Amino acid sequence: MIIGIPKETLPGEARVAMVPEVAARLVNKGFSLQLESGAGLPAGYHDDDYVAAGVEIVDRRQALAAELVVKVRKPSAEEVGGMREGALYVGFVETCNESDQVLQAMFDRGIRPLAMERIPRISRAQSMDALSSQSNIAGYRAAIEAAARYGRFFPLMMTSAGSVKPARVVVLGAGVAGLQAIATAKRLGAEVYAYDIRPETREQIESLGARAIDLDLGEEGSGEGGYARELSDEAKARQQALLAEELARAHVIITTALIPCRPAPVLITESVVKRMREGSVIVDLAAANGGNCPLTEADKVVRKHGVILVGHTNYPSMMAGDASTFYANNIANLLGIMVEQGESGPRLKDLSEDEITRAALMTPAGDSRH
Amino acid sequence: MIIGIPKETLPGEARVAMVPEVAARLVNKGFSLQLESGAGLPAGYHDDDYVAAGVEIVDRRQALAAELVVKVRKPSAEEVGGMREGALYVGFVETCNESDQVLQAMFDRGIRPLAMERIPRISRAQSMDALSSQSNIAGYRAAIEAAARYGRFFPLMMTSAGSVKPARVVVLGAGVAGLQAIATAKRLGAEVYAYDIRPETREQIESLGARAIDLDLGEEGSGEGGYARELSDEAKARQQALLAEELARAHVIITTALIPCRPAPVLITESVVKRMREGSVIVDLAAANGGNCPLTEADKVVRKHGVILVGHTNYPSMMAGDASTFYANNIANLLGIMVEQGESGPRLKDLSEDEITRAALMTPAGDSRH
Amino acid sequence: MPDTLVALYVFVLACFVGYFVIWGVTPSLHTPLVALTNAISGIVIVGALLVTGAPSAGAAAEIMGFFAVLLASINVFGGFLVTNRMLAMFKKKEKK
Amino acid sequence: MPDTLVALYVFVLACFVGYFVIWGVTPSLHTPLVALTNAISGIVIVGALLVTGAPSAGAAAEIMGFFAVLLASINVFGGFLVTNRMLAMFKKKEKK
Amino acid sequence: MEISANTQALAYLAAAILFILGLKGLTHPASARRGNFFGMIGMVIAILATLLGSEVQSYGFIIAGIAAGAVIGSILAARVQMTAMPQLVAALHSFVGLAAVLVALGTYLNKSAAGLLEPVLMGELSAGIVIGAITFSGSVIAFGKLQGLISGAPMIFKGQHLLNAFIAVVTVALAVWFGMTEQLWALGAMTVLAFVLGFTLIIPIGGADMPVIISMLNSYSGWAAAATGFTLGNNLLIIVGALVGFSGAILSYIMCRAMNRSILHVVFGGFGGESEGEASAQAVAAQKGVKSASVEDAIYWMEDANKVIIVPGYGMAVAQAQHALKELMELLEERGVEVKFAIHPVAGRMPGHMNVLLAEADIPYDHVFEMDEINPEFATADVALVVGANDVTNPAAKSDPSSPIYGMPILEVGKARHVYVIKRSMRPGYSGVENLLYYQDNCSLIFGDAKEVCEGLVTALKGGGH
Amino acid sequence: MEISANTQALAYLAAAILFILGLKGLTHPASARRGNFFGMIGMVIAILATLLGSEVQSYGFIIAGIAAGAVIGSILAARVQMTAMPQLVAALHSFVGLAAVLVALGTYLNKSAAGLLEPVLMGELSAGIVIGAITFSGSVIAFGKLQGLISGAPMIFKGQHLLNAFIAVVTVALAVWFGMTEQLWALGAMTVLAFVLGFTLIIPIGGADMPVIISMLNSYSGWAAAATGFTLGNNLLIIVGALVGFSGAILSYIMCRAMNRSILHVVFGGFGGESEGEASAQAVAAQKGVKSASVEDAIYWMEDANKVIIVPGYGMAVAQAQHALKELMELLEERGVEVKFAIHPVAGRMPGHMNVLLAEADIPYDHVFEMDEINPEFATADVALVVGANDVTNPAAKSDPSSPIYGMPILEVGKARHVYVIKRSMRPGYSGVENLLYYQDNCSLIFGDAKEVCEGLVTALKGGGH
Ligand SMILES: NC(=O)c1ccc[n+]([C@@H]2O[C@H](COP(=O)([O-])OP(=O)(O)OC[C@H]3O[C@@H](n4cnc5c(N)ncnc54)[C@H](OP(=O)(O)O)[C@@H]3O)[C@@H](O)[C@H]2O)c1
Ligand SMILES: NC(=O)c1ccc[n+]([C@@H]2O[C@H](COP(=O)([O-])OP(=O)(O)OC[C@H]3O[C@@H](n4cnc5c(N)ncnc54)[C@H](OP(=O)(O)O)[C@@H]3O)[C@@H](O)[C@H]2O)c1
Ligand SMILES: NC(=O)c1ccc[n+]([C@@H]2O[C@H](COP(=O)([O-])OP(=O)(O)OC[C@H]3O[C@@H](n4cnc5c(N)ncnc54)[C@H](O)[C@@H]3O)[C@@H](O)[C@H]2O)c1
Ligand SMILES: NC(=O)c1ccc[n+]([C@@H]2O[C@H](COP(=O)([O-])OP(=O)(O)OC[C@H]3O[C@@H](n4cnc5c(N)ncnc54)[C@H](O)[C@@H]3O)[C@@H](O)[C@H]2O)c1
Repeated sequence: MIIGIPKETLPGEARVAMVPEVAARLVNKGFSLQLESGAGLPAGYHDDDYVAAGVEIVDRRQALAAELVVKVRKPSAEEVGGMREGALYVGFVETCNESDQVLQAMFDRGIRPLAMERIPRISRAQSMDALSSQSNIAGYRAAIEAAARYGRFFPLMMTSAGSVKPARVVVLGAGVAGLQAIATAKRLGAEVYAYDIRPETREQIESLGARAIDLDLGEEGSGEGGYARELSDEAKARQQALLAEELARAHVIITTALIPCRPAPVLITESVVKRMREGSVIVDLAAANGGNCPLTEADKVVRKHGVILVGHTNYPSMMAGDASTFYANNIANLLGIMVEQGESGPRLKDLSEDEITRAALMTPAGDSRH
Repeated sequence: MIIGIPKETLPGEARVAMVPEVAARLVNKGFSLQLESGAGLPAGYHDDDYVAAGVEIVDRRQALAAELVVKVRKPSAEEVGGMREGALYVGFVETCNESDQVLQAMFDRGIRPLAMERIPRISRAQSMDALSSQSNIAGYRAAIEAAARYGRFFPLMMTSAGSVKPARVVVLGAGVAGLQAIATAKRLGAEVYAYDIRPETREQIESLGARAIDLDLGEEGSGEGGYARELSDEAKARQQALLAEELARAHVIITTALIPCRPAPVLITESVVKRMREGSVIVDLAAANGGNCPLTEADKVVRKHGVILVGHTNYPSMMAGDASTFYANNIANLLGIMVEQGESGPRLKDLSEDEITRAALMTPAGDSRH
Repeated sequence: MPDTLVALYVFVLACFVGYFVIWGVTPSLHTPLVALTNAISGIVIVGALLVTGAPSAGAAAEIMGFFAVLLASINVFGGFLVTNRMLAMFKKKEKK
Repeated sequence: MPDTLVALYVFVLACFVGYFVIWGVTPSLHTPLVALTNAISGIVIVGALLVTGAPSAGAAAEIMGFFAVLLASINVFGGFLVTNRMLAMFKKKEKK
Repeated sequence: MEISANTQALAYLAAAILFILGLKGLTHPASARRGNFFGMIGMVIAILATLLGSEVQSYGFIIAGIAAGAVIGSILAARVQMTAMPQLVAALHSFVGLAAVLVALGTYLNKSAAGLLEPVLMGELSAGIVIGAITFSGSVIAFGKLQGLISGAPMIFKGQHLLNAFIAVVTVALAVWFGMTEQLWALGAMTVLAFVLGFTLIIPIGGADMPVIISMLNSYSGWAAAATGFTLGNNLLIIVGALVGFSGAILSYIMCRAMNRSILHVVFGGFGGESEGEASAQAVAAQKGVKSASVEDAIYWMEDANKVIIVPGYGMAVAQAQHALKELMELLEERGVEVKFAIHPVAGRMPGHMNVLLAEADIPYDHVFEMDEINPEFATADVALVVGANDVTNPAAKSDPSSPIYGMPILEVGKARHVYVIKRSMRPGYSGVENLLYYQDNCSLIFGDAKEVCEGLVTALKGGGH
Repeated sequence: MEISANTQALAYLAAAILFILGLKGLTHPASARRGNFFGMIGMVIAILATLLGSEVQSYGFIIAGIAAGAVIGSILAARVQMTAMPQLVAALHSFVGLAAVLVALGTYLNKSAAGLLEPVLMGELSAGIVIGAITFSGSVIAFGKLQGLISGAPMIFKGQHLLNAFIAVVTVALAVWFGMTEQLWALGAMTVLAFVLGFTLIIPIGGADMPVIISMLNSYSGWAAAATGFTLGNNLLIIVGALVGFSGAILSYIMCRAMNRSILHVVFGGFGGESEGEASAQAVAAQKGVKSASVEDAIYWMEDANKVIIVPGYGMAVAQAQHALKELMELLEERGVEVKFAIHPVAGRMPGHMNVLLAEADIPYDHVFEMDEINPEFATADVALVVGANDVTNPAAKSDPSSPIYGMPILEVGKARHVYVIKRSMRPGYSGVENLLYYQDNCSLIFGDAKEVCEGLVTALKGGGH
């Protein structure tokens, strides 16, 4: 089976869907890999390294024309056009909208998209869960970004030239990214507080040595599949008000509160930003979905009311080396359950048999979620 | 006594020599402070805050014309021109050359410069030692910078999407900045190695949980006053060769090896840089003095042979808030031993009486050091 | 002192010794301790010997004594050997 | 058993008791322990009483006995009271 | 050769000292075998001194008895399987009890033949008989339960305590009557009743509680020996009896404390059937057939192990036990134990959760291994110490296709020689699935907060006799 | 009222039990006072039982003696300053020793008057006299040294061991001679020589080693009592003597071990003067007049303190003791102790050195205080625990203008009620200046690696009797 790995075309995207180390494993299992020349460069992987791993370096056209195309980001219309009819696409599809044009184009050409973001959150699928693996990176990176943007120390420091208080870091949303951000800020010596709407996160926050912020919202925030659910308007308002006090005292806020396929909840209002100390930093991981702070501008770092708002939307790309490795591992693990060994190498199984591939496979008829 | 605080004019300099909190203490002691309007802004301190602390906001001319002018960076010729004859200047003088033009201009006008970098390294003077206080910040910041530039994780991470090895960070020079860089990188979870020419640093490196690299150079590196001394050419070559192995395996190198008023020793040769892994980072704190790596370019971040070389020369300015506080504290502590209470407020003492001020005061006849 | 009083003295002191010595036993050896004390409690064999071997012992006493000796000596032999086996099994890696 | 043998039994057992009980004393109480054992060793007063009060005691023995009683009783009273003072001083803050 | 009474007394003293030293030897594993050896020598001295003394004149029965006993005892000891040890101990106890009864009766016969009966002696005799008889029949029941001859389930009946109390009162009354009247029937009735009492005391107790009972019977057998000593005016028997008596009593107390039970219930029997408000973790475990262990058990195997693999999980994070684990690691390494940490990719609640915490505690990276690296090593590990991890060690992931975690690779801790799992309760982990590991033979659970238990391990490792 | 010998024996037994329980009470501070009380009751019972027994017939001297003793003893106990306690104890020991000698002599007189002398008795008598006499004169010397009447310096002379051995041999020879011949002069000479031996044994020993000696003499006084017991055939004396004898011996052993010295040197005297290869830290400290302390001493004051301030320095970093300190903090807080960390701005070797490490160990920020905040609090702290800090606590910075650190603000740890400093040696810190703090009365040094000592503190805090 031939797997094509085209170069990512989205501006600023430095990841690549396959790294030499993982490629070598797949080649060993009998897959043929065709990588677009230079696809790995932004992530620090040279064509030579791939060749050494047994990957064939091809041009863009050929890479797209494989039986199975793996990518990181949503394919462009052009890319879909370049794919062969009936091919399999594995990667993020990045749409909540089943009438999405690109998706329709795929369906029209009989291309079956396996959406990485639809991998169910069951134990067995953890090693294929690219959302988690990339969120993890985003969380780490967000904390580093915050430390780099913040014009003061994160840790407490008592020196002969005076003492500085530790930075007060508040992390909103304690999912995968949030927990990693907590851990990283904690490591740097900040005083870390965290808040999540799901009550079970309290113990998890404390298991990282940070303090959990408790708010009484009057309703539960746990949704299905490990995701949070959207709150009622009343509860939203309550949350904003109660959080305001905590946030105004923060020096660094890292927000990760996302609800899949919904605009990000507003957790930091402008009035809170105004009350924050000059030079404070807000890293908004939800920037792509409108931001947990309405002042955030996607893909920009702006300074408003003296507060630095970081709106990067692609943190994993900032750590493209490790992010690509994680992603490639996820893909390889997914491939592991998609194929069986035939006489002439691996052969695709019926994708509707396994609950994981069944869930990830998008079909024109629309799918069950939402 | 009137103290003038002009705004820093050097491009990129965000610090200010006085912060509101410290100013309030000085005002309490009877000093009159005159700050150039907006001087604190880049560091995040508003004129209002100063006013609240009892500081008078003045224009540039007036700030420069005070009896005592405190600054961070070396004064420009224009600034010297604006100072009153016989005034006292307190701040970095940033010259190793007694025939420096600006210095001469000061001497010509009878302005007495107290050079902050000449504060002796004795216990009593530690609270006035701005070199240390700013180095400390540089060390912390260098590690953060390295983490932000490095396209991978610092910590070891074992996840369901694969494991990443911890970054191998080597710190060269374990002075104030080096130790803080070690501590910060260690906190982030990197595997930290450090090397210094002074043997007593070994224990200090280990006291931070890092590992010391031992090289047998055949000569001692401890100089006087806590500073290192320059090595013989032979020993330098030996050092480079022995270090090369360690450095080539490093993913991040932070170099802080400085010898006052000498070009920075070359510790990382181009051939070592070539051998380093794609995407590795070198943060060269000695960039201003030519760099511990000859490829470093001062004030720039460049990528050579796949390695990112960070040549910032003003790390404290990146943390102008805390850096200014430390500096202002150093200044205030120095003022503390320079004045005595007279009837009409504080009065200058004979600066040659105290060993600290005697050492810091630069005189036209040339001074004893070097 | 009359013998009974002496016995009382000895008993009281032995109780203290027992109390202290047993509290000192490291918990991981509690199982062998049961086995060892079991073996030691075979000391009733001394009583059995005295009964059986007494010059005045009648046939009934001798028979009883015989069984007592038998039982006690099973206990003594079995107990010590089992303790030994246990401790041998509990002997772990050779110390370097 | 002859008295000396009884004494030996008692002595040996008492030695074990002493050994164990003293090892159990918490180190922070070692100083009071010295004081307390000092007081207890005033038990020679019993010997002194027996010597002094013996019907057969001659004048010399009585005088000696008197001094022995005196010294031992200083020890007894001084020892216990001092121990008490020490322990009282060592009594620290009231537990909440 | 015959020895004087004084020499015999000295020999007895020496034997007593050896017994004490023998028990003291058990303060530390290193000296334990020497302790056993001391015990043997003591016994040899005691027997020789008795045989050589003037009281023993005829040797026929004695030699026959000893010889037969030696053969039977040795065979029993050599043949018994380690798992059948509790039964053997119970059986041996019963022998001591019966021997004590026989000795007392024999003494009675001898003394009454010599006309030396007197009230104190008869009191002592009665005590010996009663305690011995209870020990005997109680041990027989315990043996039966352990061996499976009698149902191990607790057998409780109404009025059981009343019945026991009644029998006990009557027995004592008979003893007093016998002391006053020297009537043989009273002696006989008392003996029989004491046997019955042993039976009614132990029969209600469930098999799970047998260890406490064994140790309690051990204590009884000691007191029986002491009583015999009083009867015979033999100080050695008194001393040894007291030692054994205290040993059993203290052990029972310790066991009860560990199981949060009142010692009184044991002494008066039938405590096994009483329901206790909230079932303790141990109780739930016992009910499920899962072994619980103490800190000391784990230390016992860890301190001299060649290799210990520590498996941290979410529970370690919740308890923040990483610092204690670091110390444990250092202490074990000081003793030459190789210590490794095994990290499952999804241990904890976020990727790299364990790494962050182990790094915080400054556990060197070269001690930390990922699943694929470490899995082959479990088979060579003496101990796998699972600290608050659950799902990631659950063999159901491999063996049970219906399990929600089926298909997840796991850390194969079950392959280690001994597995100790630290957790607070029998509650499942994140996935809500019961962990089949806990039912393995080589696995025991140490219940408690991970940090507290780990600190306990550290303290235990540091401790140990003087 | 007169009691029978049996009743008396029972009373003695009760007294012995009370003494044992009394000592056992000291296993825990909570039961210590009760222990002392048991001891008192035991003594009262013993005395009453003796007085009421048939042996005591005349009461005049006895009542006078007891009354006078009671008055003197009570006054002494009430008046003595706590700092003079060692002297008092030494004095009291000498009384016991002398009393034992007098009792033995008196017994000799009584028995010889009654014609009851026999070799075993005379042997026992001689033992009582010799041990008593050594105890007496040794204690007198110890008292003199402690009180400053005799120079506290070790007085060593050539051939001292030879002389001691010679005196000892002659004493024993005289005792044997006396036992064989009943000659009074031998008894007298033996007594005198024993007094001399006590003198020559103790006089060479320096004042710093007196605590060991006191405890050794305590042991001697116990053996003297036991010997008296043998003489009088009094089991109570034997039991108590053995208890006291072991107490002193074990304490001496513990002290020697803590100071890394051989117990043999103590028993044979003069060890204080022997130079030992490299002088231990304790020895150097003692020479300089600096007190060294044990982990237990520090724990004693810390465990029930209201406030403990911990002062970390570079040594904590070198030893990486931060994790152990965290645990110590937690344990103390569990006991209701307020724990604060005091950070000097230049502690360590880089700015914020301590902060990094304390944060690593997860010590909450609100427990960490900078110098200016915490300095006023030392006066209200029960214990300041200085962990590997030196220069930053040196009062010379304030008081000695010639010192290179003069003018540096310091942490005013000296104001705490008790100061314990953990370091490895008497070497100075970074600045090379001797620390005057160590010479303060309330300051003691605990020598050792900071991590090991802190772990020791943790273990000690967790420990404590059953
Ligand atoms: N790593 C990730 O990214 C991630 C994210 C989400 C979910 N998960 C899931 O989380 C699970 C991780 O497995 P795991 O083995 O680490 O954890 P686990 O299966 O959740 O088990 C943790 C165990 O620790 C015990 N525990 C909790 N607090 C404790 C304390 N204070 N002291 C002692 N024990 C304590 C609990 O038992 P008691 O209550 O009886 O004490 C529990 O059984 C997997 O099922 C994984 O799929 C992982
Ligand atoms: N903070 C800074 O930026 C900086 C920079 C340079 C210099 N300094 C200077 O460093 C000094 C700092 O004061 P400090 O009190 O923290 O340190 P210090 O005065 O240097 O004293 C440290 C003490 O720790 C003990 N020690 C070392 N290793 C130990 C171990 N493993 N276990 C137990 N004790 C150990 C040493 O005594 P033993 O050898 O007897 O054990 C030593 O006396 C000041 O003089 C300061 O001026 C500070
Ligand atoms: N297989 C598995 O077991 C598996 C795999 C991955 C993730 N998970 C779990 O799923 C959960 C969610 O993970 P995620 O990081 O992908 O979630 P996410 O990125 O969808 O959301 C981030 C976090 O924001 C929180 N949030 C949403 N709205 C909020 C609001 N209004 N205020 C505050 N917080 C709000 C959510 O609760 C969540 O914790 C985590 O608990 C994770 O452990 C489980
Ligand atoms: N008052 C005080 O006690 C006081 C105050 C400040 C600093 N100090 C001490 O002074 C020392 C130097 O401090 P600094 O940071 O200002 O020094 P620095 O900035 O001058 O030099 C940085 C480090 O580089 C090292 N170095 C120089 N040449 C090297 C080479 N060829 N190879 C490797 N390493 C080389 C030096 O030894 C030094 O450790 C430190 O030990 C510091 O603790 C003492």
